[in-house]
Amino acid sequence: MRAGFPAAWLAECARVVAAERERLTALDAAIGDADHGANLDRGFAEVRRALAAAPEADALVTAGTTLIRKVGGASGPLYGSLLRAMGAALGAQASPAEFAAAFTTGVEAVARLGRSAEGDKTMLDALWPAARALTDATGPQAPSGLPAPPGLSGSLEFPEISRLSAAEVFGRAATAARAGAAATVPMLARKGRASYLGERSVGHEDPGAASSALLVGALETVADEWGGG
Amino acid sequence: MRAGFPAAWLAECARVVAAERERLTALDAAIGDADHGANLDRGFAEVRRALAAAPEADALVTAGTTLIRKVGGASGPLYGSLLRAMGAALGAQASPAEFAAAFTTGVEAVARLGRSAEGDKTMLDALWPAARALTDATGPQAPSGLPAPPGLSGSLEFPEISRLSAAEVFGRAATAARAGAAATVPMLARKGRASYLGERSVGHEDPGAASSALLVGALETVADEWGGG
Amino acid sequence: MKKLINAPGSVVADALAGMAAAHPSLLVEGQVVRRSRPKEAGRVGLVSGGGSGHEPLHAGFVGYGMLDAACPGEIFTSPVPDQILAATEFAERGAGVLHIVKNYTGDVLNFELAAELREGGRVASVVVADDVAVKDSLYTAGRRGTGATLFVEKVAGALAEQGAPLDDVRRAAEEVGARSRSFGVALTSGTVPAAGRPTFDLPEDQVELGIGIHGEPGRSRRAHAPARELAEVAMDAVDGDLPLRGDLLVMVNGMGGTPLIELYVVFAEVAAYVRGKGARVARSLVGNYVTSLDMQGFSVSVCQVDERLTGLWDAPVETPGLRWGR
Amino acid sequence: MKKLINAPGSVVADALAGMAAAHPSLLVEGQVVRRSRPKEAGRVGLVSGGGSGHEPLHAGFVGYGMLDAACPGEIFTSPVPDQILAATEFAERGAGVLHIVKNYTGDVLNFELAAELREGGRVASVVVADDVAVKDSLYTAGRRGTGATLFVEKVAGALAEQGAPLDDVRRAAEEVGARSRSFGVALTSGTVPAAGRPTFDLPEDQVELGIGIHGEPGRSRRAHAPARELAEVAMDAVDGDLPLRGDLLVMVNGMGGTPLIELYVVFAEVAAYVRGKGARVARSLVGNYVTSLDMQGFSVSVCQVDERLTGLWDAPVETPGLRWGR
Ligand SMILES: Nc1ncnc2c1ncn2[C@@H]1O[C@H](COP(=O)(O)OP(=O)(O)O)[C@@H](O)[C@H]1O
Ligand SMILES: Nc1ncnc2c1ncn2[C@@H]1O[C@H](COP(=O)(O)OP(=O)(O)O)[C@@H](O)[C@H]1O
Ligand SMILES: [Mg+2]
Ligand SMILES: [Mg+2]
Ligand SMILES: [Mg+2]
Ligand SMILES: [Mg+2]
Repeated sequence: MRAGFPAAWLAECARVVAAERERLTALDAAIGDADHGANLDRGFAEVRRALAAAPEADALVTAGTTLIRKVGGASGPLYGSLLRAMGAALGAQASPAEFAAAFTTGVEAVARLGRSAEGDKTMLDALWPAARALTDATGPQAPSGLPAPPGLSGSLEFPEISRLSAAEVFGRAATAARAGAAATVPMLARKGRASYLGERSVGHEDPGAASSALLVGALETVADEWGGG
Repeated sequence: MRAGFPAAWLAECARVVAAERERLTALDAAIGDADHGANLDRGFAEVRRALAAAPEADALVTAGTTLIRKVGGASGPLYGSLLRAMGAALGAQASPAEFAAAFTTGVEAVARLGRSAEGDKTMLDALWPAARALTDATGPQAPSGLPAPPGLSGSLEFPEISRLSAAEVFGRAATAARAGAAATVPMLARKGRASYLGERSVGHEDPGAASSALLVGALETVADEWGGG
Repeated sequence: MKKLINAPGSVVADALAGMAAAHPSLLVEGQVVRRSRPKEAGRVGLVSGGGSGHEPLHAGFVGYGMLDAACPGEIFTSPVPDQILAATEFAERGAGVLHIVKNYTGDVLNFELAAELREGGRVASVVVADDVAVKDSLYTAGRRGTGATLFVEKVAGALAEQGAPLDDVRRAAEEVGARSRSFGVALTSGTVPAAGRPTFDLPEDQVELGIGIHGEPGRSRRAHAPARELAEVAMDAVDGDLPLRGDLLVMVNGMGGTPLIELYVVFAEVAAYVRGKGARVARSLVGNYVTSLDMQGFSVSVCQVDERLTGLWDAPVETPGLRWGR
Repeated sequence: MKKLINAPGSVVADALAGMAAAHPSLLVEGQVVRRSRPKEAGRVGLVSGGGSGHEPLHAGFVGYGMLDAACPGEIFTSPVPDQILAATEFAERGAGVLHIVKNYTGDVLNFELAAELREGGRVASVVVADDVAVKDSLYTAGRRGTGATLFVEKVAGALAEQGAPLDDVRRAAEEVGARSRSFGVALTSGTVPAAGRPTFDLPEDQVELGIGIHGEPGRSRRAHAPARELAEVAMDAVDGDLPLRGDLLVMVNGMGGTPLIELYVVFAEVAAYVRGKGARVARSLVGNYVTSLDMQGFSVSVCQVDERLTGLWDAPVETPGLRWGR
């Protein structure tokens, strides 16, 4: 991973969140309180400012702290914790498998803070499948259950060793996240505001799962920035 | 005039006000406060009850007092004064001309209480033309500017003497009242709530003028009840 | 338009039953709302009233330091003389009674008729006509009584509580009225329950300027604009009629359907306007006080106060709608 | 949907500027609203906060006898830890600070994070979860905090003012929460300024049952009905969860767009319901206190009070939103 990759990813997150702001708010209007798009857009605009102000700092930690400090709501601390935990776990240089592990650490932080699990109809329903897809695509068994060649496990970089390109790895994660988000539609919400609706939460996509799919999708969009070393 | 004529008129007023309640309220919604139909309907329902409870009393005075005591708003005291003054001026027996004079006395009472005049865009714009039409149709010059035959002036009853039937006299009054109400449409209001609208009061019929036209129209409807003696 | 009512015909009676149940300090009898503990004998009594639909005005201002009794009429319909008379009889504590009347033909006529019926009692009357949207003229019904009615009731109430004689209370009431101006802006029409639909239609991008408090349309219509501009329109109208200077009592009043957060936004602009004119917000009130059913919008009322009036404004008051000092 | 605002993004800041201009008793700094005169040293401090759009909650309850500081977030978005921390630091008068938190994931998380950041200060926390529309369960986000938050803030505030230690204040706050239940009904959706259109569509003949205070749709929908029936639905839900008995503190709260006259109509029905259950309305509140922007509708909140809680409820309070006894 190039050192600039996290910053590139976060910039793309800011772009896509701004572009999809209305859709996210509309999803939140249906089963929440109609502010998810506004919250994230405000938050990632702040992230952009914070990164520009402190280009030297760890981009993920800075972004996470910014979200925690500026967004409020449920998604602020949750996405903030995701990025902070991920940043703390990720070295300046990282292999694909290390990236996957760091992402997973971030998702665990969300689950811990949110006291929530897959199936609760939250962002975790997109984040967990993405974490698993990343791990699977970069781990010893990657790409498809075949044993990884000895000595070629996760500590090396995509372009040289892995049988999957960065674009392919992030593409699988993005697909998994989108499928996970879509799978929230029939779920009965147990966490977040949608849980207040009981049965009426069924039939709607969770806004946080939708935004998570966007953030993971952003990884795929900026896969070119992954770099070689 | 039969002794029962005022009561018959008032019963018809109650009926027609109830039937036209929505239209009166809609007129008041345009340039007032959307309650004229409700006010009059409530008032005349009370009048009906009051007359049923005290059939011996002077119907017009009872009705007027009831409107003053039960309606509120501008129209309650104004119509109440109309009927009370009219009742006080009218004997149990009355000639057409006496009826016209009593009606005129009632209209004067409205103008006095309301400190208003024809052309202010109020009920007076229907009531004054009606009063004049009644006077004209029953007076010495009736029916059409020809001198009344000597000795045949207003102290005698319609059926025997007057060249106009009760239906004709009241028909003229009703026509005059309706024309007067219609003539309020282009007027700029100087009294009542419509005056608050300034130029925007132009182009709407005054609700009180419309209800006055209904009450005068009710005279024509019950003209058969006028009786012979 | 949905409403929380049982039936259009029973709204006023039902709401008064609710007031009675909620406020042991009030008694409701025959559509008269009065203090459950009459004020000290020898003090001037204060009676106001008018159509319902303006809550908390007037019944919510019955209590120590304001009214002795209020007579609410039907929705937007002034009370009837019998009601006013009953309220006046209750309010008489041996020093006469002041009628505080908003300037509407119906209110003026019915209070006049009631005062005539009240033989042998001293009744004075003040007519409030503070709405600058209506041009004043001898030949018209004149200006409407709107937000300043609250100012008049508060100041006159404080003075009455202190034992001032009827003439002084009336004069102070008149003075407050003369020093006050108001202007209202509507974003939506209200709906009279008996009518069942909005009194007027207002497109999504238009507002009404110069509205009163009976759901009536205003003097003119304009494009909707930021709060700053609408506040400026209202304040220009007020300032144009009675230039802002010195200490001001300023109320930003909601028309009934506008939430407090928006009224505070407007107040910020009004306060800035006042400062810009070199005047000072000495006292203020922000909230739904003189309403027009569920209409959305605001009115601003301004009273030029001196030390004496500020003192009377600050005097203790204990009513459901306004309370401080006890 | 028209609003009296300057721009969707500045509503909260503009409204806070208006609050500051209107209430010299408040200071607004960095989206924290605090008393301009801190309470006596050695007293427990009280901080609450949450998304904006619920005015007067919470900033309108800052003042003697209630909160020391409030941290309003963006519309319907909980405040951020920095804000809460700043409010907590201000509220610390040497006896610790109680956080009063409405039970929403966002509020709970942000207050938790703030408490963690507050090293070396004693912070206790009470989570209010009074809304019976949501079935309580270990596996869900649990019940929402709604109207009873006002009860908690008032009672805890009175106790803190009397000098009770942090543990006692927290316990009393928890007790009030445990004794309180609420249920809400919406006639219309509210409109979040940034969203620009109503959060949900509700046909002209339908109402939402079991709504919260964030403009969210309710648990179910039914045909609109007379106030009596809707009050009964709400009270059945409350009574089914915590049977009504003894002395009750009862609030009929407007959601922001419902005028007072309708709230009194509802209160009359609620009071009749309470009497019918053999319980007693010992204290009551009718008005727009815990709102959801411009939503039309009401919620009813009930707290089973004893002599001690009634005494704390009656204790003097001086805030923009609630005032008596001084
Ligand atoms: N306990 C939780 N665990 C994980 N995610 C959660 C939890 N609670 C809420 N969320 C996520 O947060 C999203 C809502 O975010 P947002 O609308 O910004 O905040 P708020 O609910 O405070 O308005 C939900 O759609 C859901 O995905
Ligand atoms: N000063 C006045 N003189 C004569 N008629 C008047 C006067 N003021 C109002 N009116 C009449 O009363 C009508 C309104 O009656 P209504 O709606 O029942 O009372 P309110 O105006 O109090 O709501 C007006 O349309 C007008 O015809
Ligand atoms: Mg949300
Ligand atoms: Mg009218
Ligand atoms: Mg009226
Ligand atoms: Mg939110």
